[in-house]
Amino acid sequence: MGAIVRQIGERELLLGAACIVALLLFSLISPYFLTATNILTVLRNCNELFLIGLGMTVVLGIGGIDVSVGVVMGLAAIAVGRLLQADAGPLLSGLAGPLAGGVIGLVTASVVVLGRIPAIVATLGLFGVYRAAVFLALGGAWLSGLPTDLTSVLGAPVLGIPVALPVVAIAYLIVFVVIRHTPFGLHVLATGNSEVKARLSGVSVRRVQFTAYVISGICCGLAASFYIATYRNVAMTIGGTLALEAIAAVILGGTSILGGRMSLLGTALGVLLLRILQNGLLLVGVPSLWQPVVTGLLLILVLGTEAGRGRFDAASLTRHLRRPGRQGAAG
Amino acid sequence: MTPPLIEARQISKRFGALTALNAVDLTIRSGEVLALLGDNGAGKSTFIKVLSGAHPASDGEILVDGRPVHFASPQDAAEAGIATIFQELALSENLSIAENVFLGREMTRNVLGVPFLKRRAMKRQVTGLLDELDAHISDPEAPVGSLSGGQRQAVAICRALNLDARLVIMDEPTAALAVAETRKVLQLVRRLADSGRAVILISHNMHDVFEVADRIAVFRRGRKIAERERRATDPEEIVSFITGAHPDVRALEMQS
Amino acid sequence: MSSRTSLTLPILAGLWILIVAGLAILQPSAMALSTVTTVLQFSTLLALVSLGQAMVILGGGAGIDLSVGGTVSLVAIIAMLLDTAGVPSFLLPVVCLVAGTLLGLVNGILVTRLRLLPLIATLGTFYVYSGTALAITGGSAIGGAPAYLLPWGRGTLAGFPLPFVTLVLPLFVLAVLLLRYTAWGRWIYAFGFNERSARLVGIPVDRARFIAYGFSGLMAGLAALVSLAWLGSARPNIGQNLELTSLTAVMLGGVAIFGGRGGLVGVLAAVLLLVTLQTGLLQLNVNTIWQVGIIGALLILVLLVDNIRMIRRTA
Amino acid sequence: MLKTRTLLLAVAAALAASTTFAAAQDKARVAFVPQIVGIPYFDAMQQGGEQAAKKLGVEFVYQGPVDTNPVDQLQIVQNLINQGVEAISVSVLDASSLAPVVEAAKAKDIKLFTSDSDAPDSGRALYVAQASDQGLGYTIIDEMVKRAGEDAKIGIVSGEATASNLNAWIGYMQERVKEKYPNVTLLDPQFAGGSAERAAQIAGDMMASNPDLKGIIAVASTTCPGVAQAIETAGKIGAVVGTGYCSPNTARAYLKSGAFGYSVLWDPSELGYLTVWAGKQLIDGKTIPAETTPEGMSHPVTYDDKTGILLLGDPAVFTADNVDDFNF
Repeated sequence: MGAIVRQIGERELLLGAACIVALLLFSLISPYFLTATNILTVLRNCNELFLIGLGMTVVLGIGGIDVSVGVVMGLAAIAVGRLLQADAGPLLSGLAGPLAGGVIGLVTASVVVLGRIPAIVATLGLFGVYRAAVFLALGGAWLSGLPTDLTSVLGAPVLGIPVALPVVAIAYLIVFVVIRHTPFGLHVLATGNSEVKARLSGVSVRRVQFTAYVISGICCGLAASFYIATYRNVAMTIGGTLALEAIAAVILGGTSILGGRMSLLGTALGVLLLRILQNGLLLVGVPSLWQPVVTGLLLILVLGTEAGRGRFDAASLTRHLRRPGRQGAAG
Repeated sequence: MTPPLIEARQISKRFGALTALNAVDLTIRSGEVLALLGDNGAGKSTFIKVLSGAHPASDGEILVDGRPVHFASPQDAAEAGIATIFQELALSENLSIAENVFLGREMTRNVLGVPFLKRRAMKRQVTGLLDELDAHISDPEAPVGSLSGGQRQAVAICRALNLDARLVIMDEPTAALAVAETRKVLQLVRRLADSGRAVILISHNMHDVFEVADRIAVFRRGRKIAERERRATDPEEIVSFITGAHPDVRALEMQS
Repeated sequence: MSSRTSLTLPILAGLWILIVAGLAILQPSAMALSTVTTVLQFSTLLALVSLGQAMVILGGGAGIDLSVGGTVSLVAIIAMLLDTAGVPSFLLPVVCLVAGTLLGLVNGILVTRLRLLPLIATLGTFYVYSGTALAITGGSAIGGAPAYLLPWGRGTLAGFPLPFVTLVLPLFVLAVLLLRYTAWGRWIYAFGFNERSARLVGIPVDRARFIAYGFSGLMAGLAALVSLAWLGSARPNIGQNLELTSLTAVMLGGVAIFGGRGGLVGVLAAVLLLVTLQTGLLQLNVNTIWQVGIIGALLILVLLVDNIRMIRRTA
Repeated sequence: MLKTRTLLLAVAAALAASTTFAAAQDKARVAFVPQIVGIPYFDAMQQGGEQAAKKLGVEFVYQGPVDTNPVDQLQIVQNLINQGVEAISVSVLDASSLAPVVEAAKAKDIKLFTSDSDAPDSGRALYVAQASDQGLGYTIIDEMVKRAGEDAKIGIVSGEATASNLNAWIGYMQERVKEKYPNVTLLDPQFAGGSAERAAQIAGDMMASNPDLKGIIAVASTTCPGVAQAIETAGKIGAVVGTGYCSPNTARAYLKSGAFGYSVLWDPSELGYLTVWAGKQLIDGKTIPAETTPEGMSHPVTYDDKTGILLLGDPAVFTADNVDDFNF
């Protein structure tokens, strides 16, 4: 893995430096930026996007993509909210999130992997289907003013930090260990590099892909528990734009959208940088409407720095994207 | 006499209306290098894909040590001791040498049900294999993407050795290599056979074939049309088989 | 390629007939010329944008244009800002075309010169374009589109909306001819399908792809012009969701996401199918959320059918 | 292949059949098109509309877009016109978006009017207003100043930047502050789209950048939960007064927790009721008197013939004390 570490090391340094520069700049302009409360606010705002980003990193790692993740989080959030309303207690409700997410992940995985539909098209279709499901599950009304059980558990301070932060850190560690220290991680990278080669090497490509989408579902579900704890509300439009934001953050972090190269630390830094910029710009008085523009420019600038290094070879890419079913027949 | 290591009987493979392989018989013994020759589309690649479990045969059977086997996947073939080094090498450029050598059958240690990679042990073993092959690769952690073509062949051979393969199938191992690298790879091939393994070599390069092979089989239009001991033939005869100019081939093709 | 197209069209046509028949039975009053007008009217923006999207995707290299919706919004805003700033209003159509093309060419530069992946490059410009349109207007619409545009934008010819008759139809016909009978069109298929060999035979892949992104921008600019002429004002979120809807239409229309396969007739058919479906459900007063779900399911189903056919043929 | 295609067609047919709603159209129909479906506010309007329809003997049609997208809304209105629905009311997303359909409606002699959110110059028949925009903007500021003081710093979190009714209210808030409370600082409005998450994020950032912030106004009902939640999480209950235009049911938990000091709204189901009633008057060709109590309503409403505004009444202010008296 030496080379990959070296490659993403560069990007991580870049992002880390960008975070620090942003921190310095904003704290120069606004005296309120480098305060404990504000830093905590920024960190807390990272939670959902980061958890979804973790799963998205793995999905992009296998060379897939999932544009339905935000709505998956929404569906899981409904499950969590309904359980809270039914007085199921914080533990059960909280765990219902990842569980529901995992189940939805199974559905996504089945459609994408078993249906052999290109991931971007399949998840675009599922995005619509899940949205309709959110609407049906909500029945036209919001879940609003949900009980604070989960909020008080995840928000309880330990040494001045809300419990939520260590929980997110543990989720990160689990995914990190699985990716970095188990065969599955290698299989993800091999699959993302080339399905055909991975299969020839004896990797059960389908199973790896399937697992990746389920992991992503579980991550979305965990994000749902955090979402409910933080916002105690589910509206019909929940998560509609989260997927694109997550993809942007993960790509910023140095994970290749073509698969085979991923950085979990980069994802963390990408999310952090986005949130720092959003928070900082508001603090220095830039209207929130400009935030998407900054996100977009950041994406183009950071990835543009790789211009000319031949990262993107369109020819091999086209080959790479073709479905395995057809490739087999050609030999 | 012991049965041959591998015996393929009447293997056919059809893709829809296209017959890629037509009733091919072939045997391979331990310790020998068998070269498969033939024009593009002659069926060599299809044949080794059948042999390595990548494609199921439409007809015919494969015997290992005299016993019929059925390969549903490359893993099945690997378990029977058949390792294939494909033309595209099947190496993941984004993984290290050690990771590639062990890909799909990593060494792990179970902790609480989680299979942790034994990176150090894998690295040690790969270092040993690379030394054994005299491959001149110092760092098993180097990404395969940074290696030369010959070095990649060495990694692929390492992988085959690591599988305890008794038959190593190599598809055009020297196709894209410089002269010096080609020599190196041919030496590796010879060393494999000398260590008691069987090697099937697909090549277009007559010079390479005559340098390293013990036996030569020629494919044409999905059939095996000739088989010769290297000592009993010469490049001109083989070329005439390949191009179809040889009288035997003409006679055969008149019939059908 | 041809087999795929020929299968897509019957499926789309079959579904379309089914929807129309269902509507005729359930809501006979919907069988009126005004319904046709409505369907075509609301197809116009989507059809134009989908045409550009289809060209980009056909050109392969993982081509995709997520910025189309943002481009439509931003072009409409730019055009009206210039108009109110005193640029002669007869130039407004020209401004739309030029602005759209330029925004599209920015994508082209990012993809062909900076070698950014199209998905990433256009995701970036999607944020930038749609965000800028909202931010510079503070979200409010800019009214007062030149009066001479309105008769065209809202007029009909024998029940057919003028923008559809004068823009969508000719452009699709032209584009189909272009793809079928010109070298440029064959190139698109060639490098969309197999870029390496296309480069080897000397097709200027990068230049053609650059032009394809410019074309997509041009189509978005035209869509912006239509929206101005139709609504009489520029709205900073007029293009909202067009990126995903156009993608849906293009996929549904039988264009392979990897490029090089599919045709434009299918795309137009898919656009008409989608809008007819929406219209039908609206006429039956079915909750709009079902549209979202049904269209999503339809997309998956049509691709599944295609896959089943593929698997059967190769088995 | 034939089999799969048949299957596909069958599925589609089943879908089409399962959504049958064709009914005999002997009754006059009044339609209401909200800005977005699936939110409690418009849900309540729908319920009120249905009650009115039952009471007044008309048929009620409720159709709205899934996203706050003016073109989708336009498409819905156009289709209602094509259906020949006799009276159509719209909660306008964008004031000029009605222009293309107004003529089409006139040509078919369909009464097109607005409700909840207006398009004043579009040629609509009338506007059913929950309260005057001015009243809403002024009330929320007056109530805020009562609680946060005459020198308070107040932030605004709105929803879609393109929603014309929300922008009108914000305009009146700014006007009120300028004219009456010179020492109050009203921050520029920030926009969260329709997402509670973004609203919370923005409100949190706003409090961090303005530690002296005394109040936050959630303008769109979609942003209420987010703003309230941000105040709770920041531990600013008591220090920052939250408020917004949201229904008692949405605001209840936050009013009780103290994150919201009050909430300003009217009864949206009454507004829905009045909308259908107005539609019926238009269909029947009746003139609406300057002050009248519509059948089935408990209080009078006023109508200004000059501006065409039918006013439901004054906005209500909900607090922790009275919120349990309401259920909408």
